[in-house]
Amino acid sequence: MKRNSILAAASVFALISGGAMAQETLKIGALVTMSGAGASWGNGMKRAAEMAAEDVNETGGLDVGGTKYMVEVIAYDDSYKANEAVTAANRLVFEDKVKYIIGTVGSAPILAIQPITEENGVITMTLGFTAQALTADKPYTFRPNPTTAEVAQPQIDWIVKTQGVKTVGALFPKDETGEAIAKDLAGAYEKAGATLAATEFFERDRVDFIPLLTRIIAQGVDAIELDGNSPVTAGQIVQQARDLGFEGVILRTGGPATQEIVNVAGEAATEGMFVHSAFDPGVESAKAYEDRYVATYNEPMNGFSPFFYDGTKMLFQAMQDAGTVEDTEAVKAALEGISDYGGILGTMNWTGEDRYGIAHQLDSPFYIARVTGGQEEIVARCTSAGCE
Amino acid sequence: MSFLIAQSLINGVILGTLYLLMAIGFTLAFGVMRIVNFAHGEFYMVGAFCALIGVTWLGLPFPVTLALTIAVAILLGALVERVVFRPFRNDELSGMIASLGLAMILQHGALILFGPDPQAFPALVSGVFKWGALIVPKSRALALGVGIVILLIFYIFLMHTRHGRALRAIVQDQEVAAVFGVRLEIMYPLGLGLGVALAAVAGGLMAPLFGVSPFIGATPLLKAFIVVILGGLGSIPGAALAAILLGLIESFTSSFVSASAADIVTFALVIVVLLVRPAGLLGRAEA
Amino acid sequence: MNALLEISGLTKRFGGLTALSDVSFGASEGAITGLIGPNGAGKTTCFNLITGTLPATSGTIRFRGQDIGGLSPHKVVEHGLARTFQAATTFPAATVRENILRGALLRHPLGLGAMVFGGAAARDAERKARQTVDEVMEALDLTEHAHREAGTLAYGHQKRLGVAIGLATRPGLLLLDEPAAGLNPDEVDRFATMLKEIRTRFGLSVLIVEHHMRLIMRICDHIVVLDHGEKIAEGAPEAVRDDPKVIEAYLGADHAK
Amino acid sequence: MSMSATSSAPAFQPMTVVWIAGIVLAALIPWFTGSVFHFHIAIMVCISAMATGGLAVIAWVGQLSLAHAAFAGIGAYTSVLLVTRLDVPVLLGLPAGALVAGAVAFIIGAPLLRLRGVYFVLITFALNELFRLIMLDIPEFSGGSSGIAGIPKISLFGVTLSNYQSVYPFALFCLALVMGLLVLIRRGQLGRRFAAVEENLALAESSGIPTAKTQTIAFTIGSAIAGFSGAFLAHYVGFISPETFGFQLSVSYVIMLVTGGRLALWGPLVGALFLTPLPEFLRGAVEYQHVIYGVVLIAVLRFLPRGLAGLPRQLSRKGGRG
Repeated sequence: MKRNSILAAASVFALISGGAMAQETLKIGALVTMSGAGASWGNGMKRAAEMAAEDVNETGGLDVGGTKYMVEVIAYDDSYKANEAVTAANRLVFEDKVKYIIGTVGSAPILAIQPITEENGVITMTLGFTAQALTADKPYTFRPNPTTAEVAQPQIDWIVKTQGVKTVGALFPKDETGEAIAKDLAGAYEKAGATLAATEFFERDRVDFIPLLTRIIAQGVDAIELDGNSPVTAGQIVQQARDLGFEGVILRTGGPATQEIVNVAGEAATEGMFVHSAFDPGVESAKAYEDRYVATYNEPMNGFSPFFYDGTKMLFQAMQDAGTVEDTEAVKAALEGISDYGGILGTMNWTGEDRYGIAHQLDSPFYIARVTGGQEEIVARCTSAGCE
Repeated sequence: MSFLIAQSLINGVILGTLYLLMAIGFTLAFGVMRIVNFAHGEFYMVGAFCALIGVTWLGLPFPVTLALTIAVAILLGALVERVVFRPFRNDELSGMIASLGLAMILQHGALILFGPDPQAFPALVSGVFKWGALIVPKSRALALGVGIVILLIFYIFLMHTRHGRALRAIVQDQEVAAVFGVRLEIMYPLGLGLGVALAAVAGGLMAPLFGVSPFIGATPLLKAFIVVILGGLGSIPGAALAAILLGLIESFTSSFVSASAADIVTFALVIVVLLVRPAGLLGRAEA
Repeated sequence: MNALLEISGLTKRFGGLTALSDVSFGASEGAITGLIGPNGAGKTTCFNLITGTLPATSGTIRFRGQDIGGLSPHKVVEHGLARTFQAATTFPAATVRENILRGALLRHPLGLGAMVFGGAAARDAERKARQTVDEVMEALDLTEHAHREAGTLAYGHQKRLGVAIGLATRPGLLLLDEPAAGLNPDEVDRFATMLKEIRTRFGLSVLIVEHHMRLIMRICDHIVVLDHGEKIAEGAPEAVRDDPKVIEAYLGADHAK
Repeated sequence: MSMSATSSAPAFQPMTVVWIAGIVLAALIPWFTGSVFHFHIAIMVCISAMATGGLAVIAWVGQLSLAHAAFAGIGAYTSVLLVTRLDVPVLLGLPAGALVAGAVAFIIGAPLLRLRGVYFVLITFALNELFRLIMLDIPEFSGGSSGIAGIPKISLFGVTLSNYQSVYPFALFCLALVMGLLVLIRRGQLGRRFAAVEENLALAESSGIPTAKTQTIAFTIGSAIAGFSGAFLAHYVGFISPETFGFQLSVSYVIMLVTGGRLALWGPLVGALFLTPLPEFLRGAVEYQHVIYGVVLIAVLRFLPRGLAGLPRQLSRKGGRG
């Protein structure tokens, strides 16, 4: 209570004096998955927020309307579960009084916390792939990373054209994300002139895919699609498909996870695999971010992390543009107003009006890469218009 | 179609053998100590990490690593028996609940130590064996071969050594075994240690196939559960039969119907067996 | 004497094994009937069939002229046949008084509503049941232990409490399963005296399985002998004791050891 | 043993008074602090305590159910479907959830309850998995893996309980009803039968207690309470999916019950009260949270077999002897 009154006083004071510096703390929530299978993503998101905070703190704080804010990231685990996400969201919103949340990782958790965050005007930046996360009546939710719906079509067009792929098989986890992606991909392949001939759904914990792959391969598919699977699962599918002697194309048209897939499947099995990548190591800022991530946390960088670094930075810019950290309505409007943002991955814009009814979906450049010796090698550069 | 049937048969048998490795340790722990060990899957995970550390960090050859994994697991099992399970010897329910706690400690302990990300495990072999259209990946053939050897060694131990006979005696009738001079103080830790070692060796064997992370224990635990219920708690021949059966059911329903059908079928089967023959296919009826 | 319990052609097979084969006998009103035989003769199986714990393969069990075969144990008790157990004879976590009360309430049944919400009917039932409890406790000399937890009682007292619980259900026939096993000679004597007392006091008939021969010979009016699941003799104690078939069964069993 | 107290003890022992006073004080905490978040935690405590209370009723006949989350799920889906598809008021949806969960338990109870000990645990474990898998396979009812979002909030006679401060009194009221039922069962003849079945099944049967029926009654009541708590949870959180009611939730109820005291009347409440807010005290140690849970669970089993609710009694006994 006390802190808030000081905060309010400080901002009033700042307005009047127009520039005299006071120091305050800005709390940002990170409601991500830190235990269980989604933890790779969650850590990538949390650390992105932490590094963005570190950046502004190093320069003495985030300057909003003449007040310097030291940014503090408060991280809670949701274990990828809706119930725990709700408790954490309550804690963040009512106890820690945060106005901005980076999270959640999962689709179910974001749907579960939106009643709280939207009602209280808390801006959330979620990874959740569900189409329901972004709708016109949820104006405070943003998705700073492209989903399959955004990136699949151009990449599939390119693959079908250059690799002569006609029939494709795919395995999807039996969950929200898997089912949504399966639908998107089936449409995209058809549009590109190929067919998603064989699809299989499986329980999320499954580790043995040999029977399913046996059936898919027996149908004589040219390619196996990995999109929609967690990095570990994708790696296991690659390895087991190659074990079964599958020699066709393996591709992943969404969800950056190459490093983890190579970790699980090994370099030999992943050789020649085509992957979606949002990350061009040729772009200096992107490479610098990866190096910094690895140096700081001593773990390989999760592919989604840069988006949330940029997303957090965009949020900071929106606060500065709006001149407030308290009035999230103004911050939201400012955030929506950001265009051609120069992020570490390239130029970013908001899109999604057509698809979701609200332009809260990030649009950014992406690439098709071929895996060689366990490393990505960019073979085509894409925008939502197409790949070359 | 006949190709698919033959291939499903092979897949099923391989899978069944791997399940058996998990299930036999589980059923042994129950037979000897009357503990339904919900932490059994976590010992699989521990074994996989042991193998990972041995092969990638210490650079040891795989067979040496497996031997070390077994040794570590037996010690760990004996320790766990002493610290966690011993107080609940005559209380099946409390022992089982304690194992839930143990599972949480092990899994999240591994999470703290190793982080959530899957770890790279170098492939030991690559390529496939081919007979016409039939395919067996060499990596699986290797796991199958080593698994069978370990099961055989375990069988010989159980049937033809003094301690093995003592363990079997306890499974048959604890009181009678004690009367005939079987020292429970030694056999309990040994029984759990061996059970844990079998889970750990399964983890080590399957690490190259299925990867390593703190969360890999859940699936093998579930499979062990199913196998052991179908086969009868405490029955080793029952476990063998049920493991192969489960492998075949999963392989065939996955190949011919769908993966989720396989899961529903197996759980429905578990419930039917429990209702109709709670002692399992080959288990002894409880008095 | 009237036959209170009539058993005829009772047979029980477990798979291929015949535990009890075509056994017929009766227990008379007011009498103490002994059921004896070497280990594995089928005595406990016979008990379990009579009380409904196990279903019979064939044969009839009539109590007071009514067929009670196939009834579940709690129904059999309602008809007036109570039993005790060899081991685990009590509710260990409850007091002695509470143990007996759990048996006594059988005669004061309540609907589910009254069982949960109480009310006058429930209070009345409990009050009446408590009278039975006091009476039974006194008869079996347990009054001084009324408030002790059953699990903390001495072994002999636990066995006696087991009888008390059965007695509290107000049975016409009490089936005792080795009530003297594990008792010292003094306790056995005391038990014999007590049993005769409660028989008179509660107008009881008794069917008793017991290995303790001296006790059997002393208290029984009538004895049935089983061996290998078949009835080999029946009659007054003296007659049975001198029956060559009985001697052979027991001596044979002794030789086998 | 607290069970035996049913017969001879006066209606309110000093211990009971202490418990009630403590619990009432704890219930007032959110009003003292005024924190919205504390209201949320308090509501979650109420929901968990109700569910665990249901599990306790089943435990009173000596059975440990790992299908408790599934029954909570049946209640949740029943209420949500009635409210969203048939426009039934939430106030009727909640008891309907209890009713359907209880009815399912009643139907499947008889064959299940023939199994005892670990076998019952295993079959309920399998049932919970089967429930989850089947629900995932019928998305037209369950929403499949994406679940059902935007579930209407609880409303009483046309007044929607839109904020936590207004939900909490209702949650307390529901919890009081559940605990009241538990007290009645425990102190009445049914509780006596439960205790008899728990302590010695064979003797209970041959003392004239219909043990199969008694166990089915306990399973039905306990599962109905679970259904009620699940329905409450659904309307409070506003989102459910089959994964919400998985094995983990069943295990967390078991942990609360065991920690509170498996056979103690106040055990479920004490367990929920201790474990639900525990993560808030472990804020600095998110990673260690589950390890601490595991250690607490094993330590309670080992050193406090009567659970936290039995702690004062255990202490006083030790003090008396020493």
